[in-house]
Amino acid sequence: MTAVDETMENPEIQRDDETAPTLVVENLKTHFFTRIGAVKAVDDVSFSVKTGEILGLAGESGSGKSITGFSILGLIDPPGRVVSGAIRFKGEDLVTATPERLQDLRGNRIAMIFQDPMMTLNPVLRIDTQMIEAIQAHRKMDKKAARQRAYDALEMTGIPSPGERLNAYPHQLSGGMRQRVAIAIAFLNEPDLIIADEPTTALDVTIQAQILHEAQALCKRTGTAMIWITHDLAVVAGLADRIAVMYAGRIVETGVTDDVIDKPLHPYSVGLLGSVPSANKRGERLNQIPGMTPNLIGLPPGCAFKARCPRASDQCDATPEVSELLPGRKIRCHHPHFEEAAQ
Amino acid sequence: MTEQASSSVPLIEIQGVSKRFVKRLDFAGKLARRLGAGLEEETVHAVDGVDLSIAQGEVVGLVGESGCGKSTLGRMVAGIMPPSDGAVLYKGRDIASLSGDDKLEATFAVQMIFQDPFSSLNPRMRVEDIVGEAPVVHGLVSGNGKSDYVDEILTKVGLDPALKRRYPHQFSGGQRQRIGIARALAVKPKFLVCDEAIAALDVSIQAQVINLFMDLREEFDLTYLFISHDLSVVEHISERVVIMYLGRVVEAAQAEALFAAPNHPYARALLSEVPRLDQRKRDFQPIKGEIPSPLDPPPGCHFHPRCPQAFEACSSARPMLKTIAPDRISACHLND
Amino acid sequence: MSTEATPNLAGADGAAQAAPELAETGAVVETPFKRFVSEFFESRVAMGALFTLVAIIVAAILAPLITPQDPYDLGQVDIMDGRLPPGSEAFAEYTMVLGSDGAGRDLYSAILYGLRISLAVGITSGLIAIAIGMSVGLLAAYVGGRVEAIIMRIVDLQLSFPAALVALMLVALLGKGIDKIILALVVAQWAYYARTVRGSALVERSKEYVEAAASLGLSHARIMFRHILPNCLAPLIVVGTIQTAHAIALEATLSFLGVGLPQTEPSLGVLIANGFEYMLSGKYWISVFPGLALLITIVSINLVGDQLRDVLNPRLKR
Amino acid sequence: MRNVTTSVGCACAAVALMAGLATSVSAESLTIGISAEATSVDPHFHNLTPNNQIATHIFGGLVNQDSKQTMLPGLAVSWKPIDDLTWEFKLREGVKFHDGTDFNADDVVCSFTRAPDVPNSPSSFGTYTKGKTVVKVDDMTVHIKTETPYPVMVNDVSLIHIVSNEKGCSGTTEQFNNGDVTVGTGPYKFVSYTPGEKIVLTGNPDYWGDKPVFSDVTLRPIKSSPSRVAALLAGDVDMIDGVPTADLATLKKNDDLQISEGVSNRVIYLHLDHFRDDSPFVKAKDGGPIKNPLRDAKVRKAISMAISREAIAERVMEGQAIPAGQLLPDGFFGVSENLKPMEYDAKGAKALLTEAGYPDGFQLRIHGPNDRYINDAKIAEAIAQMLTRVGVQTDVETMPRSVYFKRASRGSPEGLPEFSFVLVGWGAGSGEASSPLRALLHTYDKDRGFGASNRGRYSNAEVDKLIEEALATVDDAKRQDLLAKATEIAIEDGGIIPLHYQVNAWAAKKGISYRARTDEQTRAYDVFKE
Amino acid sequence: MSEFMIRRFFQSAIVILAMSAIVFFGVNVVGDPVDMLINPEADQADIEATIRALGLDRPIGEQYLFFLKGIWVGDFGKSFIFGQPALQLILQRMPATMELAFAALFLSIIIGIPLGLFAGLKPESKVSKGIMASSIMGFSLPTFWVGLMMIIIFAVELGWLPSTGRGDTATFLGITSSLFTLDGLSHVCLPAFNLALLKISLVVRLTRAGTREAVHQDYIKFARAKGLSNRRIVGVHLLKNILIPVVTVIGLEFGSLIAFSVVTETIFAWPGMGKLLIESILVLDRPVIVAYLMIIVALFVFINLVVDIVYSLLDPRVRLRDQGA
Repeated sequence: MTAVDETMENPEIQRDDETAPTLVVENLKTHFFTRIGAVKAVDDVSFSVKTGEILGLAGESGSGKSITGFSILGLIDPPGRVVSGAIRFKGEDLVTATPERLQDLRGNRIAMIFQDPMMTLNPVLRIDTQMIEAIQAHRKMDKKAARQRAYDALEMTGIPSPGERLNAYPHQLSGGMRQRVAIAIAFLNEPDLIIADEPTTALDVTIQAQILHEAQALCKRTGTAMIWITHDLAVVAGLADRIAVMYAGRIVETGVTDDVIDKPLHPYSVGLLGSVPSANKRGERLNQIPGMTPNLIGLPPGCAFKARCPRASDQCDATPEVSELLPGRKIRCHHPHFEEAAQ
Repeated sequence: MTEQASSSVPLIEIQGVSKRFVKRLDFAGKLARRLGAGLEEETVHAVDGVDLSIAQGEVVGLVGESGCGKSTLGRMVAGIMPPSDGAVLYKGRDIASLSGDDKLEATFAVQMIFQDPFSSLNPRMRVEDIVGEAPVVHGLVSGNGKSDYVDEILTKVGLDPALKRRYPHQFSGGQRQRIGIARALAVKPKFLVCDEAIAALDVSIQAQVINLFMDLREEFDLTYLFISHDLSVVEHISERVVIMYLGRVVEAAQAEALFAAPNHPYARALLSEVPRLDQRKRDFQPIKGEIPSPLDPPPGCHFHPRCPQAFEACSSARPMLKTIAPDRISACHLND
Repeated sequence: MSTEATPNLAGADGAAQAAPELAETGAVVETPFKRFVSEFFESRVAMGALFTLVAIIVAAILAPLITPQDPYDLGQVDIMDGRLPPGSEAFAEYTMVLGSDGAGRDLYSAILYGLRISLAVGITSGLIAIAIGMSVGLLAAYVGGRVEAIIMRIVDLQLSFPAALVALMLVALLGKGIDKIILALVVAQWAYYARTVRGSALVERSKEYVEAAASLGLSHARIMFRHILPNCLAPLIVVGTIQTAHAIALEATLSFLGVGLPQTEPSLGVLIANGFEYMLSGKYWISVFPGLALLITIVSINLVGDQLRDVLNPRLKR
Repeated sequence: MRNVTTSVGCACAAVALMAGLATSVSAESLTIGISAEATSVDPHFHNLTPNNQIATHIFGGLVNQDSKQTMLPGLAVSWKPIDDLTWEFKLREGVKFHDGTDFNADDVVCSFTRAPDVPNSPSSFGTYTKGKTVVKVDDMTVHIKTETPYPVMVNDVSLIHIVSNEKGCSGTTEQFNNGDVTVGTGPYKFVSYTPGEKIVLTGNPDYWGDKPVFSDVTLRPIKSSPSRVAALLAGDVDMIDGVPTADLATLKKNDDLQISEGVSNRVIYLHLDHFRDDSPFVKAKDGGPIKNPLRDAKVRKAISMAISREAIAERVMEGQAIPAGQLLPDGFFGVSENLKPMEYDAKGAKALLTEAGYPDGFQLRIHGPNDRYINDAKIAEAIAQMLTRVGVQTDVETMPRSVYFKRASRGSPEGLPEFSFVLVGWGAGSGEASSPLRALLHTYDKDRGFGASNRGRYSNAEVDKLIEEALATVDDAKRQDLLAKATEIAIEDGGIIPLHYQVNAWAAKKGISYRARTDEQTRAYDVFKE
Repeated sequence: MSEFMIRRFFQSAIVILAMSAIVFFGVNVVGDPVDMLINPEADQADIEATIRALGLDRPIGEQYLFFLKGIWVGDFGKSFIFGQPALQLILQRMPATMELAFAALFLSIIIGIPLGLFAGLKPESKVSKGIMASSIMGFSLPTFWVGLMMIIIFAVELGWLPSTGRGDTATFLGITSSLFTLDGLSHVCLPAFNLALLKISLVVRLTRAGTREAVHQDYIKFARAKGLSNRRIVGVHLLKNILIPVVTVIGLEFGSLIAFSVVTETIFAWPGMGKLLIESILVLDRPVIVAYLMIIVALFVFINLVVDIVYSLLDPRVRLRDQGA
């Protein structure tokens, strides 16, 4: 119970309570209707992000974390679509918004950074073209002013000699540089929310550190909320305010970063953290999770982690509901590691 | 070769190995240069004079960022790529000089596990052929014995032999990586070069494969060269760690010692910037600058433009690898 | 030079992950062939085209059994039967359901026999051209360097030279006859295949499974033909179907230019070219029926080819 | 997207409508779609029918050939042999060239000098001027002398076009083509020549004969037959030549059109291998070797009997052919009145074959061109059908003439005719039987220029003697008999097997008619308004 | 760039030389031009005189060397049947062919790209399927057949357009072409469309394939994430990327347009060099055949060069270097 009290008194949560969340996702379901059946890529996902907050959305491949990000922006292509749920951005439901409204919000109020910097910039257009068009798509601004703004945005991301970069084509830049450009584009219109989809996965360690540094600083400075999608818990551990762990289309655990990493409640989170080499003793066998990620088609009812879970019981044949075991810690499990966490 | 000899001679020894990728000018190019087109032959020094010896049973981690030449080095060790300079010795004999059965033995002895579990398996071949082809072609097993042999190997890497009639795309990434390992094991290797072998896998699967590597090592007395950009993995599995930067070794030492106190400024930067679970809400203080192009590496110490401690000598003279402590070498002018 | 970790884990396209995951559960065991077949038949148009094509091929093979006349036996062809409209009675007392051509051939028989020749010419030339182009393209991609440069220059030269013109020159040089037409079409086509195969072989060659094969001590020939080649077949099949259709149309054009196949053993192309002069005369059937036969054949080959392209193209896979 | 296509379509249609309005047809203009294009306007360059037909518009010879190739006074008003070796031509008075200069004997002399000697001419007119010396007697009289008696003098002279002494004689072919020296005395004046596209002429009001009907004449080469017909139907041309047999019946039914037909001087015939015992394309019934049966006159006759010329004329040629029994149709000089086309008699043919020792027939291959004569390939096929019916199992090989003629003339390894049984045609440019007799049936004699096209190497001393005698006989009546006699012997002997004479057809818009010519030429001067 | 140019120059020279030998010896195997040229009534002496005049009596090797010498000074020999320099004959007719080919190219682009784009963006729609089906028809039927059909429909039956021939020409900016007059345009419509038919199909397919591939690319998704309008995404981001392969292929196919014009020009009595070639082949006018083919090869080399340059302009990733190996 002491743990609960501590959490309650967490100053960050206090602050969050005062401001309305930038984004609230409620019971989002995004399914893909393929030849061999419906894929429930996102299945009943709820979370929220507050102003200035960085939410780490962690999960392994196929867990639906990227699809969640694309669903928010309304960028799900057939055969996929948002089946149900609500995505409230500053109170406005994006699921029911018109395409025009979504287009207006995209890149303006909500921006996105993609995983592979080599692929996200159009190879045949110069950087300035790609930046200026992003500005002019949302506000009336002459080319010169827009260019200046682009210049400023590049400078902000710490790119050396931004003027030269503006005149360059993407292939003339290194991966890290391109990702900085993508970040600059995301910040161009001072959005309220940025969805970053594994933006550092493809980068080298030293470059990743630079990007993390810039992203962190920018969010702090502009107060932009951010959803940082990643498979690497170590990255979000150092970056995010809160973490949501996804597994097989569902969020299995959410909570403040420190809590989730230090005292994971869901057996999957426990296993995942245990798999990281640094959490183990050098040279010894790692604490692996047995088995494989389940197939999302024809997933039997109940907890998707059941087959790999050391704590599974017959009870797990029923889909666990989201419960807020501790304040600010929601979890989807019949047998959480509650005792350990509480200690 | 006697048992005695093999224990004293390192299993694999790399002597002054370099790899250059040269784009030569052809006749037209030379003519253009003569006409003042300012063309030069482009040379990429992917690997630049690397020495390394690996003893039987050792696990060596090779770490570095893109363009540092670690994969090229791995391929040269595995015999896929011939070195431009220097020699790769297997049990003390230059692989390039071998022929016939000796060559085959050396070929089999060193096998490679690749990074991409998709492209490293031939999509048009069944698992049993992927694993069983080479042993049958080289007569390690008879055509009739292939099926049993494949079953045996698959079981060892933790795959259900019942699946051997399937094609690679019918497996998950982790399973595919196991098939790749089975393929290598099928020729009874002594030495495995693992080139980012787990980088493409999910965290939970990574742990499984790392465990598999450790199990196999025990069972077959395997030696590993473990190439990775992921320091935590290398730290976990390796006994000795070699750090490369732009084609050169900058520091090599026993893993514990190195991770405890890296000597080379690059090693320090690299180690400090690895995201770690135990570092929360940290303020990232990255080293500045980009990794230079291997086409045009900086003179002297390749790291000097980014090095916070660089001084004059760094930009002119190449720092030599020096033994700075027992079993520990580093190439930095600060050690002079 | 090192390839760093670029794990393509969280695919943006959720469904992209579906197929392998489906397979790994063991719920559905699909061989590539079965999966290919089921994907192929997703399109009803393609299915129809395939059946049409099969029907055409069967009809062509069975031609001697299902036609009233052997149009190649001059003893059975009578010019007194020439240019009869569809449904007329021939001297030899059978009905010419599609009418007859200028020489008195029953068009129905002639079309089926002509299909045999056209398909034989198209397919044979295609297969030979594929065999040559494949080997050359594979060699170029695998060996690289100077060999590749020389091969590709020859390919460029050949490609820059229009197929129709090449065929025309060759037939003019060598004279008429099926073998010569086939040779001409092979010469006109091989370079397309060489280019196609080289393109995909270059991609395949850089894949790690080729390195793996090399590190297992397998021979170059084995790596080229057993490992790389099967992976280059998909685009080859696609180009092949389209080129085969093209070869049939090209043969018709050559006949029109007077350098095609022999008059007395007409292919579809020769029939069309011969009927061409009757187009204004109201004797539409002489040209229109062979034309329709050609159209249906080529359209169905192409529809099949299109579907093959869609099914085999991994980048369009859903 | 659809908008774009539609607008493209609209643009094309709009252009079409406006263009349609723009071309208002002048009553005096005539556009003819011709099947064969002239290679030059130079009347002495390349002795080729399309070239000659252009030349007759602009220039004209001392003697003109009318539509039936009868010799009519041209620039010469009269001619006569004054002895065995000399012909006298009286020239027409008051004729002016298109540039206004007068025509006189100097023009004739210089034209005869230039004609055989045009640089780069692939087929020179030397054939007609050889052995002849043209002498100016006075301004209006010339004498042409030969070394031996030369009966076909007038025919030869009619083929040499007269150009102006001042301009044409010193002009180059190029200058003719661009109009610099293209002045003649003909009914039409040269306006322009665009190779491959058109030749434009304008009427010569000062022509010495009947004034030309049309003031503007355009000759447009349209090689593809269906396109030519379509151009006529679409109204782009007023008249076409070489109406394809396939369309004739339909066009005849079209009330807006008028068809003119006329038999030509071209006979389609078959050569048979007379000179080899082992002929390459004759085989025994079982495919084995056989002693050449074509050397047997009975076999040759049987083959001729087995061919239904009526069927070919009616079915293959759709009426555009007349069954032939000799070398030239009736009415031409030197034809025999005794020779009739061989009656079709399949039974008789079989009987003859049996008699000759081939009761089961043999194998034969017929070779023919596929782009030279009207329906040539189809004729070959029809013959093969007919011969196969009587047991001579015949297959067909046709090829473009570019390949065909060399092989037919000297394609064997020894440089001899390669084929055993060939389909060919012969048009007598001079309009008399001496031409085919000399070239096709006289024994091959390279040095004396006999039998140049004797691809079967037929040789009959009697025929040779008669031909040579006829060629030295200036007296027309006597020569006529000699030629007829030679023809009779050669044809009866099966030297060649004549099949049919081509009938050429012209189609024109209602209101225009064409006087069909036997020499297959298309001349605006022979076009009439009704 | 300069290195690229020099390499190209050498390659072209070798290609042209090789071609000249192949073509020269090739056409010499076919038949005997004398049979085509000489009047049948000519005797042996005339024939031999002609053979001598044309230089055909000399050994073939000698003829070839003589021919090479001629090329060095720009002389491709004189046409047998026209008696004019072969080069001049071809160049005379080149504008007609070029304007036809350009018109066809233009048609294939303005029709093919929009249709292909549509079919690629909406692959499931009925219209797209219709487009694709028609595009198959486009290269299923022989050109000559379609050509005559078009004449029958548009000239004979409907009377909208002239059936054959080239229309009036006008000179504009120093270029004489029938594209500058109404009459000329009306004449060029049908043959250009006939010639373009195959290429339209090709462009439709290429554009569609490119579009279908490009729409799945990250940069398109990123452009959408930037909130750009569809018009800009398709018109700039997508189009500029798919244009690269399309332009390359169209450029390379320009040569085949010229080659296929052989058939179209014959059907439409278009006074171009294709018609000249086919007629020259039929009568074995060797100098013209050889000169034509060599010009074509040179043209191709030139087109390839232009294509590569345009390619580098369109795709900044490509620098004109190292095309050799």
